[in-house]
Amino acid sequence: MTADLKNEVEVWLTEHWDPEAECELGKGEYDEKSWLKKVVDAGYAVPTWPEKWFGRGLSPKDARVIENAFQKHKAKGWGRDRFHLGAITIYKLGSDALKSELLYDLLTGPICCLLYSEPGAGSDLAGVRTRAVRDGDDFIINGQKVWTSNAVEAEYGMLLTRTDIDVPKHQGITFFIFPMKQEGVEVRPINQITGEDEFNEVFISDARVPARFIIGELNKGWFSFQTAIASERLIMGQGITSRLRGAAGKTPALLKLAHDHDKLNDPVLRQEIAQALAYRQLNTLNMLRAKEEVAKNGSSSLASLGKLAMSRIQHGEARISAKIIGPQVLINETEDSRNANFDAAKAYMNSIGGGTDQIQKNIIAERVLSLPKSTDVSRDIPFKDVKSS
Amino acid sequence: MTADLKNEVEVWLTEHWDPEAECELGKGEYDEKSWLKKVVDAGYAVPTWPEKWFGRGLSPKDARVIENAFQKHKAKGWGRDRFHLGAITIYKLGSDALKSELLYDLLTGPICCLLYSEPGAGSDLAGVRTRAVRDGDDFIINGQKVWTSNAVEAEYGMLLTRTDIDVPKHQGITFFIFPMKQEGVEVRPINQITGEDEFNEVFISDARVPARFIIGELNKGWFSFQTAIASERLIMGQGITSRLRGAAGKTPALLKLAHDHDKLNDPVLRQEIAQALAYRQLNTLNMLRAKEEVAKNGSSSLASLGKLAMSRIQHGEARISAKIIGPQVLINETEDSRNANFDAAKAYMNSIGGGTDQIQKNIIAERVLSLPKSTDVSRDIPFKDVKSS
Amino acid sequence: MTDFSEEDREAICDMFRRLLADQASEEKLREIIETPSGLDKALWQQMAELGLTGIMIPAELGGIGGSIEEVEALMEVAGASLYNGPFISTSVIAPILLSAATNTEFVSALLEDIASGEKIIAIAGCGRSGDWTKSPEVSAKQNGSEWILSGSACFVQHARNADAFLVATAQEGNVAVFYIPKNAPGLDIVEHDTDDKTLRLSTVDFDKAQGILLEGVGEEQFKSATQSAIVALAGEQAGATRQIFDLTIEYLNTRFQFGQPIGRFQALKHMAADLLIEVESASSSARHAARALASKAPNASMLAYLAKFTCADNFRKVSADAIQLHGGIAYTVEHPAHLYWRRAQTGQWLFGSSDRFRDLYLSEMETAP
Amino acid sequence: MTDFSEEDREAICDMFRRLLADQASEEKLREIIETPSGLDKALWQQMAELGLTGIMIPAELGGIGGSIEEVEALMEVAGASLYNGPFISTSVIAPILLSAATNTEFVSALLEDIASGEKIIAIAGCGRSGDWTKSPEVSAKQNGSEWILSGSACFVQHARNADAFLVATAQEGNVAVFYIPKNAPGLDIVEHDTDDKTLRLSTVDFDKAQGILLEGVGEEQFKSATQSAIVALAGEQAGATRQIFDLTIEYLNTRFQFGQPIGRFQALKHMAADLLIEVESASSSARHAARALASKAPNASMLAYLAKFTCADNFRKVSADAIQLHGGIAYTVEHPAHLYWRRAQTGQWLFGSSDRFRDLYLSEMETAP
Repeated sequence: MTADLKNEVEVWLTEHWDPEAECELGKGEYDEKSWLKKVVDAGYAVPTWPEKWFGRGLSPKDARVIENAFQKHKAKGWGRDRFHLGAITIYKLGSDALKSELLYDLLTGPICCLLYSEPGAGSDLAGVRTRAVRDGDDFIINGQKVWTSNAVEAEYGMLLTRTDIDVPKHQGITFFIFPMKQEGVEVRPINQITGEDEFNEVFISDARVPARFIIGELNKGWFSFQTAIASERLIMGQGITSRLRGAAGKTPALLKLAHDHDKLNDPVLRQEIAQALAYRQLNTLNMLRAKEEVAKNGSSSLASLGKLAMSRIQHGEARISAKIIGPQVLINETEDSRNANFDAAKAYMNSIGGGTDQIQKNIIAERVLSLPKSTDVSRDIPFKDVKSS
Repeated sequence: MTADLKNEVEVWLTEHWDPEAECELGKGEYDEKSWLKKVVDAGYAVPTWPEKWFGRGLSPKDARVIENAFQKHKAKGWGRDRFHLGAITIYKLGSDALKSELLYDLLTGPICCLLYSEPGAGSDLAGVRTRAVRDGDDFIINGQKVWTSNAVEAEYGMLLTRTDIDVPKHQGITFFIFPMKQEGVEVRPINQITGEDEFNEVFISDARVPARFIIGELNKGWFSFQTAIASERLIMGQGITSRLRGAAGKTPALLKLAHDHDKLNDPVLRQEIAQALAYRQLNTLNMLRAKEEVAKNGSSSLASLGKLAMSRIQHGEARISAKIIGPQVLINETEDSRNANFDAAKAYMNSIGGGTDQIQKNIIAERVLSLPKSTDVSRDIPFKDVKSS
Repeated sequence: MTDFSEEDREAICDMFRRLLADQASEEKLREIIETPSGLDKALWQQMAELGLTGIMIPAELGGIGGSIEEVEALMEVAGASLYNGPFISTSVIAPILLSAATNTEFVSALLEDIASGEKIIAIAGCGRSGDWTKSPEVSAKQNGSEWILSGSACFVQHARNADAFLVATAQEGNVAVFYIPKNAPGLDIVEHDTDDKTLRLSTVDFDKAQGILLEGVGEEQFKSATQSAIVALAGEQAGATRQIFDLTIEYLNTRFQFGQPIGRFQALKHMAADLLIEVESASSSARHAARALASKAPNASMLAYLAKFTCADNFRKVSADAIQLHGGIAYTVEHPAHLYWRRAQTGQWLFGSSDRFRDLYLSEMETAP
Repeated sequence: MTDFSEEDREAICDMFRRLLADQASEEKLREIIETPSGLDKALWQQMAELGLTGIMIPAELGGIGGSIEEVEALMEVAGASLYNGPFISTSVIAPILLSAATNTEFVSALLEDIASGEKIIAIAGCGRSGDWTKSPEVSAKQNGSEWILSGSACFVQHARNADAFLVATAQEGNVAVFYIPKNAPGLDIVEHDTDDKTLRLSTVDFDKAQGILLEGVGEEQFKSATQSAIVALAGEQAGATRQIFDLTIEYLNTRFQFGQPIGRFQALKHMAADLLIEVESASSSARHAARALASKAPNASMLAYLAKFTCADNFRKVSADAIQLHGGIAYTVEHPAHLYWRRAQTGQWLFGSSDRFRDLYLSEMETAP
């Protein structure tokens, strides 16, 4: 079976894809929509899903055969059952009608953006204030979202809204798949301290979303949302692992930097460099153990340590990189300096973004160590009575 | 006035005290009671108090003249208005009748012990469970106290008890001056990880204390207790300052150790030693600023940082001492090793005793930085309903 | 020791504080750093009018005759606003070096120009190491009555806005200091693209440029000026540390999550309490060092070195944690936290690294009487 | 690579765990450390009967033919109970050195005696530095067919209870290893007063004592044995770290203050979460190092060094914080926390310091292919 499949995909890719130009064979340039349709139609985009929903009903292991072939051919569009958050959520939680209406569109379009955080709802996502008010077959949306990546390109957004303020906060939330390309949706990039602007603010004024685009049920959006972020965490975790610098066989960046700047004879720096390298390698080893545990038992509490550990690693490496470079790090005229300064700022992306270190520690203490849950004073009172700044 | 006083004390001390033998002139050995009576009778023990209560009604500045003379002559018994917790508390909070009955006794006897902490009431002192039940003119006491120093020698203890369990915890506490030398009081030393046993457990079974020995009022002991511990914190703060090693003109202990073990050429250790010395010196400088602020404004929030800072200093110095000594530190056959191992254990005395670092941080955040108070779920419910382990 | 009373000192600090509040808001700073010069010259002139540029210059030369204690206090005010003018170079280091020189007439005129705000002086004090306690990399050769300078000085602050430089040189192990106007032939300024946009750094190259010797100014005088400079910088960092800390505490009190101010969460409280020790330690070290320098106390060098690495490290720590405590909002360029944090990175290296000064501090301890 | 299946390995660990639960309770440990020998010889015999003393000895010599992976797993169990027997010396280092020797008959008999529990072997592996990666301070001189040993070995564990020693010696830069019975003339044991009462350390002096050369055992074999030893110790520390951590978490759940379990206080939760990373990192480093050594992976040395300083440092950190998290109760001798904490201090130095192995780890990284 595996060999047959491998052969089939190889043949298909050879017939359809140009690995040199990284586009459809003969086309000369890459047209995302056109190519994704081909991949989805062939059943290669979401192979673990049933045929009814554009898949092949394969096991995850067999699905990897397809992914590996795609990666070998440098072809795009694989693994959307693992990485396309919007599609996965609709697949898992949408009605058949909703799936019929949206799934193909989602799978063949750009990825969905995430309309979760708000200026007043960061760590406390259940505190969202963006209102959704029923109006005939639609809901009318008003509010502001923040830290949304890909908001400009996205055709849909996964939107967390408040639909009832008279009940406790978790009970008045509704989760939508929200059309982004409409009047009343304004996207403004956020200037980040790294010099990047990958994130946006999204201002929503009297925008509309059909009631049938609710994911899950009215006022029960928090539970649908949990499913969505579980997938997100999985993706982030994988992202972290693949971002690891200094994987097998490669000289770790910090070691190379120290070598290039002739600092490997400095005994004080040696200790700091060694410890920084150790923290990174220890996290790799922890994540390897996590992988083995998942393979054996289906889950691993170790996986939840990776993001927190990465904060110490990234902030530490940036700090030591600066020490290695010396005062020249103040001047952004070499690649080493630019990298060190960028990395120092970027490290906050890990320690703040996607749940701050402090939130991660709460989660680890409560879910992994089973320490008693903290009291959330805003949990059981009507949302309209929750204090805010 | 100051010069007269100085002269007077000099003369008095020359007439009464033998600085060589450190006892009363001509006596040959030191008899505490006898000497303290002389000092109290002369008005030198508590010079800032009024004459009615064995003092001289002096300003703190003039009182220092007496203290300095005593210290110069190596004479004991000075500053009991600053250091004798029991006497100070009775002086501040006791009725005239109670003062008449006890003050002289307290001032001329050994210091009072503190019967505050219990096995179940450490950080949460207001959670005391030792019961005091009225019986005629007396109260009958049952319970267990812990971390009591000087419990063996003490003639009196400052005792925190529970007198009402139907009201919230702070409202059912009564504070007593409690006679230790009676049946029903059993003192057992605690073996500490330093090898010392300066602290004790005190088991109290059907012991008695006269109702007139209440400090403050029945069920309002928490407020009297606050006055007592304010004095205690002051004493501890002064203690910390005077315990500072490496005061002006002396080589800091860590530096001497590094020199003796020929480690001042090790660049890695140099950084660690320098930083450790810096932490200690910075705390000294902070406390000097605190002193200046107190002199100027009567108070200083800086003073409250000293104890917390000392934890990092002491734990750090112990760790670095071990690094300086090397593997020989494992063997308790040199004074350096014994000191390093003792100091490593003793550092917990600061970071746990007298309010853990964690409690200190709460206090600093709430009282100095005015961050919002944490919710104490046991604060407003009847004591009998408070959950315990 | 200074002749200023504590009240006098507080008064000039208040004056400076009001000036900065008025003229050097965060918004203004963000504008200024986008200009080619990166300097608000009008503000410098206003400081001169208030006597601040001549803080260390005697009254008879137009200054107000303060000491490093006044400087340190003013720098705390400056640091709180991330003030970015050439104060340490022009009004601290230059007057100390010039006052030590024996070619009195020449230096008096210069000091008057500094006090009046007419001249901005930049200091070329180190080579590629960035370390002012190591030998400079500019050399001076005597040619008849002329002195000819060659070599490069690195990490020179305010070079573009300077009217002249004081240049530390080394020959045969001896340090000498020269005055050289900016337009002198053979002097070339290379401005750099700094990560911290509030401070400009340049390399200044000397190719047989002619300088005027500050007579009688040698290694000892240069060391003394460096010590005042690092204490001034320490004061600036202590002030900046306190300001970003205060902003953070304010945010903890006003930002609500989970229906309460986040400052009620114990983990954040404990971070804040730990940081307060660093904030106060920075202030204490800078102030005590200034006092010791002003009174020529025997432990003045030790305290100056302690202040240098303490304030640099604590500013870095506090400003870094401030971003974390703010969360996402401080990840945006519009929020001021990263301005403090970047200034703190710069401060890690100016005059020399923390590791270097930690080592020197220990050396001072070793040889303490 | 080991022939043991994961289930086999878990089974012997379970067996050992049950034995220790039965025979090596904390109470028992406190009794044993008060005895002159400090060793529970009956327990050692029981371990022998279960095959554990011969864990690395082939079946044909009475052992069970495991690898360092089994050793590491067993040491995690040992560490949890602060087991204090001569397992690393007798059952890890000795078999590795002896198996490498070419005087087969002599060593086979010895290995049989180890497997059967008849002989306890202590290892004299270092001089005053305590560092097994540095040259030993015992020298050996050949005198006809005899080898004569002189010098001192320091920080020797289990010397008093040993029947014989393996002694690392250096001559002309070369390491050789000798067998020498405890009662050999010229061998003198000086027992020391250790701060950690669970482990005894001795200095062993050799004054022209006669030893038997392990033929073919040189620097490389000694280095290899040392690497297995540090990984075994790392396993012990990882197990101990997890145990004291688990005890602490349990306490946080059961100790009430302010009407709630103290584990609900966020600051303590965050300390616990941070420590969990250290606990898991210790386990991961010890296990991966064991696996790499067992399979002779090219990065085995690097991983062994990583495990050495990680487990030593994390055990210290976790056991130190455990005392703080317990509060006053752990300041008493009766509470077990300080036993873990003192063992952690000892582990900082056995075989060499963390700083030393951090440096070696970096050296391995530098030369990695």
